[in-house]
Amino acid sequence: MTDKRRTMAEAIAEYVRDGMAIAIEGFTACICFAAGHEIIRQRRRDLTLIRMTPDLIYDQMIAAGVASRMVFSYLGNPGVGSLNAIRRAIEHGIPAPLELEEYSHYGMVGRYIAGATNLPFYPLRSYTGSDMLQANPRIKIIDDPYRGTPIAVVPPINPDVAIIHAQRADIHGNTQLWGLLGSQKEVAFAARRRIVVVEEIVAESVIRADPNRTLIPGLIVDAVVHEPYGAHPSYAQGYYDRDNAFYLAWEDLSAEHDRVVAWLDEWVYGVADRAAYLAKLGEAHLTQLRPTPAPAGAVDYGAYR
Amino acid sequence: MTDKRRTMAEAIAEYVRDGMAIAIEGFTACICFAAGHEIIRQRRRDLTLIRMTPDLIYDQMIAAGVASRMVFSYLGNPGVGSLNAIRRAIEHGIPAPLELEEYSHYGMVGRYIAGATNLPFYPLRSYTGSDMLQANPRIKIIDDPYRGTPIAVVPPINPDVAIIHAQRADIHGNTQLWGLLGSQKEVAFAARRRIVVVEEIVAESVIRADPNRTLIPGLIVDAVVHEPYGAHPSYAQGYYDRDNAFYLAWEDLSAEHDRVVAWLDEWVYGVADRAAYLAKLGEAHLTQLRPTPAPAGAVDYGAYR
Amino acid sequence: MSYSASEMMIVAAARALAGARTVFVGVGLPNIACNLARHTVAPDLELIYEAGVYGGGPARLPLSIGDPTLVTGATAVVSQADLFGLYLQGGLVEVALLGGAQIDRFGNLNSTVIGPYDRPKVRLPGSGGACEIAANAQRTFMIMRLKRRAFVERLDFTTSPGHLNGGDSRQRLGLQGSGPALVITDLALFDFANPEHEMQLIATNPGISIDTVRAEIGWPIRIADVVQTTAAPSAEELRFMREELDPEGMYR
Amino acid sequence: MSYSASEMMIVAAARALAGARTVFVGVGLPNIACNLARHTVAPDLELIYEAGVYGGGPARLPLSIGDPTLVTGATAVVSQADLFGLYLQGGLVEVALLGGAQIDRFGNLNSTVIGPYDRPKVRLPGSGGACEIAANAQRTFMIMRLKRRAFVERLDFTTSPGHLNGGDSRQRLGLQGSGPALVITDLALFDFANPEHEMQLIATNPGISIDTVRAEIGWPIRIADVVQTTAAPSAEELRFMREELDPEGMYR
Repeated sequence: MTDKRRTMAEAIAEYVRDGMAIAIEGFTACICFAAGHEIIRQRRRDLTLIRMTPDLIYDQMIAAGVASRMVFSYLGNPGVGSLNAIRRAIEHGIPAPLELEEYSHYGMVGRYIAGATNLPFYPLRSYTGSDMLQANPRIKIIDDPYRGTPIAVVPPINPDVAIIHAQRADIHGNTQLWGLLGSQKEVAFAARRRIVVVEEIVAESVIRADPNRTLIPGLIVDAVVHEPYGAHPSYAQGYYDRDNAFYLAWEDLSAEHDRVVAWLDEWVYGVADRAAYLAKLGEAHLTQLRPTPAPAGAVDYGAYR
Repeated sequence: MTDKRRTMAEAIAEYVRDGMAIAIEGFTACICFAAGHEIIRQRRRDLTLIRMTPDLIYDQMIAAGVASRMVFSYLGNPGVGSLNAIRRAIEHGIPAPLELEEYSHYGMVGRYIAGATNLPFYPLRSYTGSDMLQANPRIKIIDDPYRGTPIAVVPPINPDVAIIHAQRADIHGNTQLWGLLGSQKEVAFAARRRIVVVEEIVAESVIRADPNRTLIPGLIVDAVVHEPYGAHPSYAQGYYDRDNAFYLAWEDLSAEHDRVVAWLDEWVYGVADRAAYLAKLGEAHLTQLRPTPAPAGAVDYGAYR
Repeated sequence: MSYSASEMMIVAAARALAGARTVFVGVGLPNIACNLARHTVAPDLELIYEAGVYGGGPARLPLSIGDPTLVTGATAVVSQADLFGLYLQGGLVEVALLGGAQIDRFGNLNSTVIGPYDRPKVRLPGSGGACEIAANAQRTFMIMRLKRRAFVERLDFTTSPGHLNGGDSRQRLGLQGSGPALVITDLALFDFANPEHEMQLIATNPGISIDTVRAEIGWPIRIADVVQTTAAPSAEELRFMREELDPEGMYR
Repeated sequence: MSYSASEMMIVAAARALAGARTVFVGVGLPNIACNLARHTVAPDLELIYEAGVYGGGPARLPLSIGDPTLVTGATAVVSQADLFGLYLQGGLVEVALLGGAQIDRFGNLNSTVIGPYDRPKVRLPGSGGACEIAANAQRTFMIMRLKRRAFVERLDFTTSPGHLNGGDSRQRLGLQGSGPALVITDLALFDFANPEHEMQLIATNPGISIDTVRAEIGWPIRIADVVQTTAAPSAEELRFMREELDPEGMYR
């Protein structure tokens, strides 16, 4: 099998093209800021950005002008407030207008599931009685063929590229994730191409020792990027904490477009890659984000010969 | 929270009643023979038996006369041959006629998913072009509301009781399973009552140390039965091997109804409970089914305070 | 002991969870309320977070709904497909705590836009899981500050269905949960226990008059036959909240 | 070196997997064929089992499709919902190996009943995953012994759709996989590479005449313009199969 390791710059250059639909998923955890920043640095344009929670990463990317469209379900800085840059795009067209396609969380999950399993639609008990049906005609109501009661359906989504952050993978892309799983598995299977970004590259034997933990098989992975702290200021369970101070500070840092531009100049355009970003953050900052150990304990699969 | 531990006899007496629809699931692995045998011993009648692969356990139960109906998707002794007792019921009404409701594997999985998630139907790409549609009118074809192409749907199933075998649970019923997962999670959530049967009862802290491994929350569990080797001649990954010799021998043991009756007399009616069955099997027999260790390795969730 | 309006609101929410087994919870005030309820009136209460956590026992006050402290030591951590499919839509959520920028007399919520959807004056976060939570939880409790701009005659946008147009209109649409049961505010409590399922004042916080409440509501609010006065927070409720749950006083 | 008809059939199946990346595999003959292919013509071949195993590398010959030796050391072990949904229906299975009690000229399979469905003469196992495997695998290969009672003019029951009535009838029903590509038997090989997608003889095993083949088929079998003779198993194919894969000779 092939060695799929690439640098982030190589992976983005090879797979992310102008005009594509891109999903950088991860629900609060394992949001790959390193990939988002590289997309900004490579000055991609006209992207459709897909995520349940756009979070700070899409706030930054949209302020940087990479996107013309967004598919999403929750537009907040969780626990803090708004996503100011995205609001400026929507309310005032700054830096450019942003077309929206809006769902609820479960609707987005359902779209990923339908995309991943090649279903023409996914049914869910939501949307009836909500104006979301009017706001998004792609959400439909059909009649249950058994009892005739109405049920909502959403169409499949198949991003051109999914970017998935996780704790570890082998060089073939067999990927294991623990803690919050979000919709990482579903979006990976739904996408046409997948870039996996991990805290650690491990031997294939480490993956095979616990096959139930494998969320994404190397079979569907196009590139494996080894990028420690690649999810900062988001987090990787067991590796580092969410940088809540940064999430709180972003409220202010993003209050005006010029300030976001200045931040991007310093922290994205101003650094060559993630290693430079981490050096700039400083070792002390990273150290204080390290949790103390909380081991999962042991299970035995048994050798059967 | 309550201590849900029961003996198998107590759990079956309390939750499994004549005329109910019962699912003892587990795909090759973790098939709870101990529960099936107790149902035979308690002489339940008129049950609907639900399982993807009826396997030897339903062959034995149907020969014992507990069932009038079966919902299933594969009627074989995998790798060996037929399920002779069930064939006798279907082909010759011995010991009694058996009504069938038949799906494919994914159709059964879809029914469990719909039942578990409270959906009125589950869509899947199967059945078109197959006579299974004629054999089972509950399988329907509807038009995809987006592109108009036909797609099969199956209705939800909600067994009255699901019986799930797993490696370990705490006394509240928080249950962890590894190795083959089958449809254990889906059927547990689909059922109205759930009996969990485990190789080991562990402290709640063992479960909480690896929350991604928890397949079934205690919230939905009605009884926890501690029954080591409760899946024999099926197996529990890491604990004991499948007793293939018994699966091979069953072909002969089940060749005539009288021989099955004799076997039931000796191994089911003739033993008071699972402990007596195991004593009869003998320690040496169980020892040779033990695998050598193959540990899963470690992951760290990190303590965040 | 003196207390803030926020503290009274948290305590009222915690008390409303008496005897509950599962609650679908957000961060901030609702998180503190649920943990207070576990300590007081609902010892068996399990917390469910839309991030995929069942039975979380956070070791610190989480800022976000996906904080790693919710994961470590939880009973189960599952995909969001399973969280929304098996737990929420499967009907296992007894109570969900919701909020919004606007609420109407039938407990319908707006968390999407102020102004028209296509040319919003203020773009709000949107649904997140709220639309399906409102549809599928067995009961929903709203926690919101009582303000005239929030309690409105007409929503700019219905994000999450409550009792819709009242009466049996929710049931007729086939929504499986029974809908809004309680509105907990910093000034008063409301329920929907009448045939029209219309919001009605059932209790005021200590020192708050019915007129004060009326003035903050954009329609003629229905008043229950008996309006009670909510008991002030107890010393233990305040102590546990201040010392254990929110030592930095973020939500005081 | 002498060899059995079963061994020839296994070797032919293994060779047909040249270059394949994923195969959906059953136990018995197909399992040995796939492991032989990994050793010879398809080193990157990953084995997918309907029990929920991706990338299994069994340490012994498994009796059942859910043997624990398939689990330990596998790349991924997933729920059957994910196996059928993400892997199979998701289109990731390149080749699936199928069998049945009856096959017709368009590669449709019966594994359900001999006789009428409601009053069967012989009740067979039924679909298992075969119906959706036949619908969704990119290509299917059938492995069956060539016998007149199995290669029939008309199936008693269509369990798994092949090319249905031939021509574009499969495509018109919207089945995503391209259907039967190869039938591997103990006497000969067949494909469907003609506009009607009708089974046609393309190769006979060493020492087998076309007439011998014809005699075992319940319809006038189409014969390709050129009928080749399959090369006998090589010494290495036989050695690996006998020494590594089936040392007890269960499938010889």
